Amino acid sequence: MTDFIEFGRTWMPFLLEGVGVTVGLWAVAMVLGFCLALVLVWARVYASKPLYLLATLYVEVFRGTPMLVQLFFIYLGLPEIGIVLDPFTAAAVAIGLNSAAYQAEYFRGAIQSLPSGQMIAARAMGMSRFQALRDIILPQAGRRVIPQWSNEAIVELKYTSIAYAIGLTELTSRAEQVGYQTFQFLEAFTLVAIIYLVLTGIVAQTLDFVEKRTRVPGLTNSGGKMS
Amino acid sequence: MVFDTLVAEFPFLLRGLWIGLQLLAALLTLGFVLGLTLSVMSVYGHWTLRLFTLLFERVFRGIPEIVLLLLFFYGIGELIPMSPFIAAVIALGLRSTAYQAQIFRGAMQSVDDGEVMAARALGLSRLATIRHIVLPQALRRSIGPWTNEYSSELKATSLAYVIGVVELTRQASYIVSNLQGNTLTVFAVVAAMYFVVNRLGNAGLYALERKMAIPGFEGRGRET
Amino acid sequence: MSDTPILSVRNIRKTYGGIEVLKGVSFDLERGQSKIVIGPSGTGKSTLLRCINLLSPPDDGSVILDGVTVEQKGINQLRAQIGFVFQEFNLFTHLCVLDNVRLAQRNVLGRSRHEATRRAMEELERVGLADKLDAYPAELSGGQKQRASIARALAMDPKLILFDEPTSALDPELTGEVVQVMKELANAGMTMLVVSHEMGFAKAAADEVIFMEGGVIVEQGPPSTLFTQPEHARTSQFLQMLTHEHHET
Amino acid sequence: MSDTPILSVRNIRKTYGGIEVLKGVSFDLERGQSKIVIGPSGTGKSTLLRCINLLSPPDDGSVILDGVTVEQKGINQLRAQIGFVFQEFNLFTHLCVLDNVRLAQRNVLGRSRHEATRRAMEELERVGLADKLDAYPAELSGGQKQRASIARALAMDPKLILFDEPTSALDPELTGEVVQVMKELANAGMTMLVVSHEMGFAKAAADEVIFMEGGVIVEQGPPSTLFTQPEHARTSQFLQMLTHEHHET
Amino acid sequence: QAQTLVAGIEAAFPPWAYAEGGEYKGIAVDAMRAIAENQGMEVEFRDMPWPSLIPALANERIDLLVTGLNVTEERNEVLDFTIPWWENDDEVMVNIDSELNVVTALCCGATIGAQGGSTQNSWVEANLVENDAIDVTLRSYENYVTAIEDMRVGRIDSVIVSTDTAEDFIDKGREVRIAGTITQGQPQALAVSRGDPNNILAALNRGIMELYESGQWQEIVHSYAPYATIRQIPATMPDYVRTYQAPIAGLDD
Ligand SMILES: Nc1ncnc2c1ncn2[C@@H]1O[C@H](COP(=O)(O)OP(=O)(O)OP(=O)(O)O)[C@@H](O)[C@H]1O
Ligand SMILES: Nc1ncnc2c1ncn2[C@@H]1O[C@H](COP(=O)(O)OP(=O)(O)OP(=O)(O)O)[C@@H](O)[C@H]1O
Ligand SMILES: [Mg+2]
Ligand SMILES: [Mg+2]
Repeated sequence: MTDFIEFGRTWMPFLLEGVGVTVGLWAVAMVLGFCLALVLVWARVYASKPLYLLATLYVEVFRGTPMLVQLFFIYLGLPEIGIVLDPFTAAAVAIGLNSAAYQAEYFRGAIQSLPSGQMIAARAMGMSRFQALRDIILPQAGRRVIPQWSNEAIVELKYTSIAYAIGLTELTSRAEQVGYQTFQFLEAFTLVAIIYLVLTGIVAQTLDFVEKRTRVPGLTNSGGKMS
Repeated sequence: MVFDTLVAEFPFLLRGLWIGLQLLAALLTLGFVLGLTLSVMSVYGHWTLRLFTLLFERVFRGIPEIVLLLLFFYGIGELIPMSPFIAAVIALGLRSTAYQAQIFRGAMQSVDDGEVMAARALGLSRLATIRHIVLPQALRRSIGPWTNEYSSELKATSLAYVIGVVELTRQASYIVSNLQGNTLTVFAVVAAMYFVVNRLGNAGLYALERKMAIPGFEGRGRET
Repeated sequence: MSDTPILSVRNIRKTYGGIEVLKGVSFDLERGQSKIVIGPSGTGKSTLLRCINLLSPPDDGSVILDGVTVEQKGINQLRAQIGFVFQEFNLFTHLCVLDNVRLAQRNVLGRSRHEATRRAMEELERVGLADKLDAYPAELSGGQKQRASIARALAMDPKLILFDEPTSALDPELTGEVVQVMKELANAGMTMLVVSHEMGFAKAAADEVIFMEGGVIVEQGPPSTLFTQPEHARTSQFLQMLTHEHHET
Repeated sequence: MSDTPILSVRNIRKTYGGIEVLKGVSFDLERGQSKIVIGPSGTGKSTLLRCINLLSPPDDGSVILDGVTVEQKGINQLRAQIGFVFQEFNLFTHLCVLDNVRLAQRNVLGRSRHEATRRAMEELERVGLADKLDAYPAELSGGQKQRASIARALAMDPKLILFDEPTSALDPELTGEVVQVMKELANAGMTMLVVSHEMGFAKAAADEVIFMEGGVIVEQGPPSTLFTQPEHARTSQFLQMLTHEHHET
Repeated sequence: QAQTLVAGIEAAFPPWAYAEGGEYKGIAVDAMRAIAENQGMEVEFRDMPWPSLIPALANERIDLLVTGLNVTEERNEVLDFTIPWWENDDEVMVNIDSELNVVTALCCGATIGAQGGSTQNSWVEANLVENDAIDVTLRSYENYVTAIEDMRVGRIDSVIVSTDTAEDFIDKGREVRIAGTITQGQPQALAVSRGDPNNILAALNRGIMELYESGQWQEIVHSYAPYATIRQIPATMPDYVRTYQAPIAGLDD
C-alpha cells in the first residue's frame, strides 16, 4: 500500500497532464454529438421517409462499426481526398460523429415515451413542428433522457482514449506509458482509474443535480415514491 | 496480397467473431437481469438500497473497462480462479449492468404517475404494480435506448483481449501486423462484419419495438 | 355490527407544498349509505377521496374502514375492498380495455382467467363498452375511457366505492345510464362516496350530501333538507347555481 | 364578406383502423355564430373538432376557414386563429400555468413577454386561476386544469374557438361562470363550435344545435325548434334524457 | 510428465511473434518450441497485450515472456532475464520519396513518431526532445504501424523502429526506406518472474545456448528474416542486469 502511494506520488502529476486532452476531446465531441443528434432524432421521428432512411443509415453505420475504424477513416482515409485533419480535430470529430448516433437513439426513446397529446396541443395552438419540438417535446424528453444520456456522457469520456491510436497522449495512454517505463501496469491503470472515477463522478453528479433541479413539481414517480 | 491474406485468414476472423458473440450474449444477459433489478431498487428501494445502486453505478460506469478486466482477472481471479472468458463476462457484464440500470431507470420514471396510483388503488401490491404496470411500459420504452447498449457492448467485447480473449478485433490486428500496414482495408472488413451483426441485432430489436408499440405516444406515424 | 359505520373519517388534514388543502375533515358512512360530495373546484374533494385509501397519505387524522384503521400495513387488501373511479380515469395505457378490467381481479382477488373475463364482460356490457374490448385507452373517446374506468372499479366487487366525478365525460343519455347503475348499486346495499354535481343521482339515491369548501365540510345533511333549507349562506349560494341552471329548462 | 360562412365543413370522412368514425359531415358556421354539438359518447364529436384544424387530417372532404381551404400548407397560421379547448386538457406538463398560457402567444403571435403576461393574467383571472400561476399541471385539481386550458385558448384571441366539453370537470358554480364567459364571447361576436351537453349554454347562447350520432349529423336547428320539436325519433329520445334529468329538479 | 510452461507473447510483432492461419509463429515462438523440446518441457503460448503480460507473470498465469523483449534497467527491477539472444539497433524510417537524411529527419523542426512506451520512444525523449538545441516533436502512437501510416499521409517526418521491424516493413513492400541507423546494441532476451519462482531460468539459458550451438537458431531466424545477421549468443550483457552476474544460471554451473 505504501508502495502504491509512493508510486502515485511519483506518477500522478504525469498522468494528470493528460486530463486536459481527455476533457477537451470529450467536451468538443459531446457538443458536436449533441447538435448533430438533434438533427438526427428530428429526421428519425418527424422527417419524410428519405430523410428518415438517411438518418437511420447514419445511426446504423456509426453504431455498427468500431469507433477505431471510424477514427482511422477520418485520420488516415480522408487525406486521400485531400482533407488532412490534425490529430485533435480528427479525434474530436470521430468521437463526436459516433456519439451523435448514440445520443440520437437515447433522445428518440425519450421522445416516443411522451403522450401524444402534448404535441397535438402545441400544434393546435399554431406552433410549427419546430417550435413544438423546441418548446414542448425537447424540454420534456430532455428531462426524461438524463439518466440514459448520462451513459453516453460517461462512455464517451473513457472513449477519448482511442485518440492514442493516432498519437494523442491523453489519460489512458499516459498510464500505459507509465506501465512500460515501470512495468507496474496494474498500479498505473489503477491510478488512472481513480482519475476517471473522479471525472465520471463529477459528470454523473452534475447530471443527477440537473435531473433533480429540473424535476417537474407534482410528478411523483420521478422521486421514486409510491403511496 | 491484402486480399489473399484476408481470404486465407477469414475463417479466423469468423472464429474471433463467434467468440465475441458468445461474450456479448453472456454479458448482455447478465447486465439485463442485474440491471433491471438494480433499476427497480434505485427507483423504489429503501434509501440504503438506493445508495448501494448509486455506488455500484458510479463505480462500474466510472472505471475504465480495461482496468475492470484486469482487476477481475488478476485481482479477484487470484482468489477465485476463472478463465479469461468468464472473467470478461463478469467484468463487462457488471459494467453493462450499471449502464442498463440507467436505461431502465429513465424509462421507469417516465411511466405516468396516475397509472401507478390507479394500480395501487385497485389493491395491487408494490411489486405487482411494478411487474404489471411499470415494467411492461418501461421495458417497451427501453428497447430503443437498449439498442445503444447492444451496439456499444458488441464492440466492447474487443476489450476482452486485454486478458487474453482473442476475438474479432484481435484477429484483425494479427493481419494488420503481418502485413505491416493496410490498416484501413483490414479494418474495413472487420467493420463490415461488426456492421452486419449490429444491423441484424438492431433490426430484431426495432421489429420488437414496433410489435410492442401501444397507441397514444409521440412518434413516427403521427399525422399532426 | 351494522351499528358501527363502515367508513369513519376522523379529522383528516393534508398539506401540499405549504398550503393546507384539507383542514380537518370528519364524517361517517354507514353500511349501505350513499353520500355525495359537492363543492367548488380546487376545494379538496379529490384529495379527500385519495386520503381515504391512503393514495395520498393524510398528514393527520385517521380513517377507519369496517372497524379497521386504514394504515400502510395490509393496505393492499383494504384497497381491494375500496373501489376508486378516478376523475382522470388513469386507465393502464399498455393494456386493452378488457385487460384493464381483468388485471386486478386476477392479481389481487386471485380470480381465474375465466372468472375474471366473465365479470369484466358483465361490467363492460353494463356500461356499454362490450364492442371496445380490444381497444387501447388512447383509442377511446373521453366517455369511453370514463366508462372503462367505472367497469374496472365495479368488477372488483368492492365493499365501498369512491367515485370522483364519474359522469363528467358522459353525454346525458349515458349519464342517465351510469346514474341508473349507481342507483342500482345503492339499492343493492353498496356503500358509496361520490364526488359529483349530478343532481339526478343526488336526488334519487344519495342519503346525504356533503358540501365542502376550502378544505372543510361546510354543511351536510339529507338532500331534501340540504337542497331546500341549507343552513349556511355559502351553501345556498352554491346550490343556487345548481338549481338555477335547472330552472331554465 | 360577411355573407360567406367563416367556417365551412364539407363532407368530412375519417376512418380509424377500418372503422368509419365520421361518415360525411357537413355544416356551415356564420361569422359570430355559436353552434353546439351534442350526441352520444363515441359518436365522433371530438374527432370532428380535430378534423377541422387537421389535428386528425380527414380522409376525405374539406374544411374552409374564412374562404381559405384548410390544408397542411400554412396550417400554423390558420391554427393560431382557431382556438381549441381539449376534452383531455393537454396542458404542457413541464410548464407552470402562467407559461402554459403565455407560450404560444409569444412564439406564435410574437407578442412581447409583457404583453403575453398581461393577456395571460387577464384570462386566468377571468377563469379564477390567478392564484395558481406558478402551479404545474400535476398540482392542479381537475377543474383547475380545465380552466387553465380554457384560458390558454382564449389568450390567443382566435377568430373561431372549438370547445370540447369545456365544463366537464367544473362544479355548477364554475360551470355557470364559464358558460357566462362563453355567452359574453358569443355576444361579442366570437364564432364558436362547442361540444357540450350544458343546457345552460345551449339555451342561452347557441344559435344552432347539431345532433350527431354514429358519425353523421342526424339533425340540426335552432335550440328552440330542435329542443321542442325534433324531427327524428332518435333526437327526441336523446333529448328526453337531457330534459328528463332537469324535470326532476 | 513433462512440465508445461505457459509462454506469454504479444502476437502482433513480426517477425518475432505473430499469428497466421490460427497458429502462433515467428522466431521467438519457433525458438521457444525448440528450446522446450530440447529441455524436455511442454510449452503453450498465450497472446496478451503488454499491459496484461506483466500482471499475468506476477500472478503466475504465465511462466515466462517470449516476445521481442528489450533488456532495460527498469525491467530488470521486475523481471529476471535469460541470456540475451539478439541485439537490435534502431532505424530511422522516412517515406521512400523523402529527401530527408538521418540528420534532417531527427532535427530542425522534424516530427518524429514512435510506439509509445518502446525503447525507441524513450530514446527520442531522452536524447532529442530534452535537448533544447535540437528542435523536434515526438509523437507517441499506440502502434508503430499507425505511425508509419501517418508518415505516409505526411503528418510526420520520420518514424523510429527497431531494425527487425524496419526490415520487415521493407520486406513486405511498404513504401518506406531507412534513412539511417542509430546503433544501440540493444539486447533482447526472454524473461521470467523476478526470483525465478519456477526454477526454469537455468533450463532456458541452457536451451538457448544449445539451440545456438546446434545451428538450429540460425535456421529459424533465417526462415523468417532471410537477410538478418545472426548475433553471437550470448549477446551484450549489460552490467546492471542481476541475472547476468556470475554465476549465470545454466551457463556457469
Ligand atoms: N400534488 C399536488 N401538489 C400541490 N398541490 C396540489 C396537488 N394536488 C392537488 N393540489 C391542490 O390541492 C387543491 C385541492 O385539489 P383537489 O384535486 O382535491 O380539488 P377538487 O376539489 O377535486 O377540485 P375539482 O373539482 O376541480 O376536481 C387544489 O387547489 C390543487 O391545486
Ligand atoms: N386514435 C384512435 N384510434 C382508433 N379509434 C379511435 C381513435 N380515436 C377515436 N377513436 C374512436 O372513434 C370514435 C369516436 O371518438 P370521439 O373521441 O370522436 O368520440 P366523441 O363523440 O368525442 O365521444 P365522447 O363524448 O365520449 O368524448 C370512438 O368510438 C373511438 O373509440
Ligand atoms: Mg377533483
Ligand atoms: Mg370526445
